[in-house]
Amino acid sequence: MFVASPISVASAMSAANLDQIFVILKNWLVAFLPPFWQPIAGVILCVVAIVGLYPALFAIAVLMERKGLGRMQNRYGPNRVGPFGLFQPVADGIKALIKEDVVPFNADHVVHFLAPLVLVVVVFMSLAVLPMGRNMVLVDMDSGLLFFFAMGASVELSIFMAGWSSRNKYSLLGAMRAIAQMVSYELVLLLSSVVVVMISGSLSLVKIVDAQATYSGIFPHWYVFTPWGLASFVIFVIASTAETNRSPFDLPEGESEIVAGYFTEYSGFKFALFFLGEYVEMFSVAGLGTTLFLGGWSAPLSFLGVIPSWLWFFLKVELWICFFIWLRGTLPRLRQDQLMTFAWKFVLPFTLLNLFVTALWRFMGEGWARWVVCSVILAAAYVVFGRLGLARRHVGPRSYRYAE
Amino acid sequence: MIQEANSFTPSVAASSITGILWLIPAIPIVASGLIALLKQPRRRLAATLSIGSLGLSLLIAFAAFAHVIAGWSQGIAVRETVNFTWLQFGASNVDLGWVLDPLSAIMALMVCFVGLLIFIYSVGYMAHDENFTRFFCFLSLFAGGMLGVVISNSLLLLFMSWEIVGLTSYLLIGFWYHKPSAAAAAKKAFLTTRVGDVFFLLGIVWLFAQTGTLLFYNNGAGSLEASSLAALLTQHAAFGLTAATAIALLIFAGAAGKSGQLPLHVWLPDAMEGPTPVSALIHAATMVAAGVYLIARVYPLMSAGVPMLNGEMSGTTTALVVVTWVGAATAVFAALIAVAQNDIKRILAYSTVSQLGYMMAGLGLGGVAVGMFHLITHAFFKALLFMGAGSVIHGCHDEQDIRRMGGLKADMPVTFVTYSIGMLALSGFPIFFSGFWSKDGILEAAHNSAFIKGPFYLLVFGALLTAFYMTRQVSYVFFGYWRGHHPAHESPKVMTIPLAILAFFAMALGLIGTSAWPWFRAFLNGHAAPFDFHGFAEPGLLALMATSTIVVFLGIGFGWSLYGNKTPTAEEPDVLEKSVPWLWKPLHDRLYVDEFYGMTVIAFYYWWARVADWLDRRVWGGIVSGIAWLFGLWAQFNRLLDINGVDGGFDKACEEISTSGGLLARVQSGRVQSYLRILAVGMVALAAILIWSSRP
Amino acid sequence: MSIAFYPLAVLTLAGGLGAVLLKNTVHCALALSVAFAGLALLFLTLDAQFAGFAQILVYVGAVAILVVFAILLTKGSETPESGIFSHTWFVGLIIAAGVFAVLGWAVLQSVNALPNESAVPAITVHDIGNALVGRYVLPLEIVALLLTAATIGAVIVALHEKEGAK
Amino acid sequence: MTPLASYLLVAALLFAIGLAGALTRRNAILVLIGIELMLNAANLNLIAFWRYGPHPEALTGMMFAIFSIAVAAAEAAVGLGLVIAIYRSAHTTDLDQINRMKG
Repeated sequence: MFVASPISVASAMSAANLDQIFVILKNWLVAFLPPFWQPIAGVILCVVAIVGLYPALFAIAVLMERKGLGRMQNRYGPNRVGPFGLFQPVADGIKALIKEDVVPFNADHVVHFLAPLVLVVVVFMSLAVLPMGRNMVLVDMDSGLLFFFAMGASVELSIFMAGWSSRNKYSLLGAMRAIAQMVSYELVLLLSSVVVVMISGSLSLVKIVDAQATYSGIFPHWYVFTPWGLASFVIFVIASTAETNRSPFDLPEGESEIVAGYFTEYSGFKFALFFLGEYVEMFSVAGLGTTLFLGGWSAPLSFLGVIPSWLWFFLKVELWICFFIWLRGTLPRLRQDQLMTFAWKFVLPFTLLNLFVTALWRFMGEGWARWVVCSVILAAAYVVFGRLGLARRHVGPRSYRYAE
Repeated sequence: MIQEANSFTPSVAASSITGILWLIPAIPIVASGLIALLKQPRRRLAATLSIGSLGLSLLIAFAAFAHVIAGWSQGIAVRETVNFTWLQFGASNVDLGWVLDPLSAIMALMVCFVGLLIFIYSVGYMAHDENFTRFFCFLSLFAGGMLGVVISNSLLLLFMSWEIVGLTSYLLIGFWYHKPSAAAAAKKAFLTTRVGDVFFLLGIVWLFAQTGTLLFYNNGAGSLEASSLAALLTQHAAFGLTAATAIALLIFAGAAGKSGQLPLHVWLPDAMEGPTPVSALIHAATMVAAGVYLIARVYPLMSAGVPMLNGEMSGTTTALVVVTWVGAATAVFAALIAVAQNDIKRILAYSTVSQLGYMMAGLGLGGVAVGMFHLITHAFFKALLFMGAGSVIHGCHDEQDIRRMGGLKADMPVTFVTYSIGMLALSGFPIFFSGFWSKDGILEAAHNSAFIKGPFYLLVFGALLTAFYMTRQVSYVFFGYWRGHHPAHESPKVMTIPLAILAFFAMALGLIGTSAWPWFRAFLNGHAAPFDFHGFAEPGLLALMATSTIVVFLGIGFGWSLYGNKTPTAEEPDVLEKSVPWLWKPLHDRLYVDEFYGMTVIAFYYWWARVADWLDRRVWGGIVSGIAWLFGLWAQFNRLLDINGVDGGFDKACEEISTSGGLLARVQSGRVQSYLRILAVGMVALAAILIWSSRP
Repeated sequence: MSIAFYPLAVLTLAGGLGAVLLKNTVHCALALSVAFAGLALLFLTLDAQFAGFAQILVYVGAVAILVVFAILLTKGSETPESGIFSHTWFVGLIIAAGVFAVLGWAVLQSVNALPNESAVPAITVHDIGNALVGRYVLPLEIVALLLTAATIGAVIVALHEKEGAK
Repeated sequence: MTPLASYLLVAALLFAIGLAGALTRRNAILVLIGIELMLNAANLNLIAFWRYGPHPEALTGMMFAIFSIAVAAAEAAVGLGLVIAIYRSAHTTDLDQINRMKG
């Protein structure tokens, strides 16, 4: 477990110590306390560290996004506050804090107030099981993955609370869209991770990373480098994009359709919380994907192990974020029915098939045969589902359906 | 037959072939299931399926037979069983299983072979029937059931297959159910055999109660093996019979029902209403033989308590005496009736009954080998005769009355030759025909039997009659001049070739059972088969052979002198009828057995029905009407009251009733929650009672 | 352990009461999910991690969402003017009280027989997985079947009559 | 640590609350909510008995709870589907007004 305080990287140490520096630091700090308090203190330290670190990352990410998008849209992006607009996030934060907190008159105040809190809390909790480096995980739960998804499931509830309590049709629509979309893609997300569990035989994320952190030659045993792994990695990326309501799946907050979705009626700090929550969720999902498929904190090539593991982890996460940004800058928004059709008619069947393929892989044993077989099956399935599931139906007026 | 295998070491370890023995019945049954799914027009496929399935069974059966032969030639009396527990209740469990020993091997081979030939034959015979596929579905099912009877090592499994066989027999006799006579015959067959089966079932239950197992052979724990037999002998049932005897008699009742022994033979001649291949397959070759086979299978039980010396019994039992007498009586009885029948198939049916009698007598007198040998040979030549008769009927445009035939030897040469071979075999023409040797074996056994004398003369007389009526039939059908309407024609190859094959076996099979080389008996009894012509040297035997030869020649000559080459017109009465009408009439009327039953059993049922009817009408009806009358009185009284102004009160009562009904209806409020409430109350009450009662 | 128990119990019961008593149906649903979460935490105090997280995943993640969906689809969110309790509410209340009385009485009857201490079972998710596909594989498959049937059934039931054919 | 009896009491109380809800509320959905609460109380009992039972390693109670969670999910799905269907035909979820099966 670790504490993130860059100042304390004092003297140059050997790679191993550099790798474990935060653990060492924590133990050093904790050692000042009487033994009874030590475990609690350790936990508190780590929580503080996480809670401190991720907002910082959030700030960086926001800046990155705004500037990156600006470049993609052939403009500068924020460039006034500080050198190259580097202090823009700070300015934003201050603005959000001092802004008036407007609550609609006939909103459901309690729920309206609770929603962002629930979101942030839940999202932060889901970080607790991510191993962010060698020996650097808050709690190594035996059923960590399950915990992660339990938390992820709770996000939907907070979104519903937000959307419903605002007493605003845009918010409600946004919330409904969000929930529908998240429920659909949560399923896909879960199933595509189950594949990894099937192979590694554990729900503990630490064990999953350890299973990948070995090398044959200089090449790592990341799960993404197997047919089924690649397939479920792609699915995971898609699903995580949808899960975090990122473009092209950003219907819940599609500005052009429903003002800002479920947090239309939020302003000031609560809005900031939502913003933060979304980004932290992005981080956590990206972290999960990294952990499951990209070998977590393990180095991409064996000799690169000298670089500290936590650095690798955050590097990968940042890469993932950049990919999200790139997507947002590139792809147009989907339509609701397209979204659903895609989820239920293409991704889900493919994921289910992927489960079988993985089982096949697991039981075919070593050898080149399983590579061929699994790849062929998946490729064929991709073509078939693509043809069948997404076959264009005749275009006509869409029918909206309510209970009455 | 453990005791019989004294000269050979018995083997019980199941070999690979025994492991797959169950396939023999399973394949045809599966095939019949498949055929049942077919549409009517898929004739070719149906025929292919059933014939192919039986062919497969034949291959397996042949492999099994070869295995047994191999063991036998190395001096091992093969008896391999595979047993498994079917269901379990309490401490005891019911086991099923199958057995491979000389008996089942040779029987299975015979059934498969004859069955296959008959299947092929019926492709031609049923060619024009619109229910072709149904027919083959039933045939396959029957074959499966029959083979199940043959290989089963458990009396229960045997009984199940036995009932499948009975069912298919019913279905096939009534195959042309649009003919009322066929439907009636089917019902008759089913019910009559049921009578036997009830006794059979009793025997099974009793056996299970006594020995606790229904397996025949189970490494010394089977019901037919020394230990349990000894136990059965000590048990005593009523009338001073041992349990063994009683059970044996009950089982024999079942066998008698199935293979038409004397009291229960009535269904078999009527069963000829079915298509001829069915008659050939079921009611000549295989199913009716099932009874005989059953007796042979449980022979140790039948002969329990009698030590065996090299396959020869040194004594007899009550059961065997009964079997013998019933068999002998049946033989003569049916032969007598057969003399005076005019329906070609009916004659054969009665001859079948009488031959079955021979088999039973053979079993009773000479042991398994004698009876089984006659069973096998008879299966071949009787199937041959029936199929020949079928071919004749086919050729004469469904004419069955032999008086409307004649002079067919020119029109249907193949049928004629094969048929006459069958006829000679049946009537036991010396040396060249299997019938001679098998029947001779039975007569020899009867003659040598030191315990039961009477049957010998009966059987000899039966042989005479057999020769006589067969001659009569053949000369009616094939000699003289055509008395029918349309000229007859020869049948297609698909029918005649099986005839030829069967004819060959009808002759050749004799060789394995001659006194000189008693291979068959040795094979069944599990000892070596010496080959020496001194088998004939025994004077008694030679005399016996001479006797039977003379008897046969007498019968044939007598028949020929009466009927040979004469051409009476169809309407002209039979020669015997003219000469001895007092004898002819009862014979022609089948000795009034049916009428007798009609007067006794069925009359009783009618009477009983009438009694019940009377009870209903008079007694109960009377009571009811009396009550009604009382109510009428009461109504009158009420009316008086009403008129005297009780109306108001009465209306009030009605209102009361309706309101109370409304109250009750309110419980049915249609509200979910009220129901849920009641549920909860019930739960509370129950839980409270539970806890209260279980309080320390 | 025992420190955590009482607040959690209170939380759970409060959630349950809220789910039953609150006026606004949506509030009821939210209170319900609170109760679910509390139960999950109680499971954790009982060292049943897996069950606890499964509880959150299924109930908070799925059932609660289903409920709010149903509420919104049936316009249940606005409170009816004709009171929220059925006109025979007192009967129900009495019966519920009776049930609690019986149950509590049963517990108190056997309170001496019940264990107060027990070693922490060394159960890993691995064991649970093995049990699921080992001893309990048949129930597992049956549940799988049931869930499939339930999904299809729910879809068919909730479909429009008009689209029923489709 | 906490005695088993207290868990059982909590479960009993929760069950009673759920039952009360199911019996007293008008809205069909809330009746379903009450039923869900009862189910969860049962689950709590199962887990508690598993934990305090003589053979926790046999996992019996745990498995029972997990299966009942799964079944409860199915129950909720079907129940709510039914409620929606009823609403469509009766245009209300008020159980006092839905008494079409009145005898």
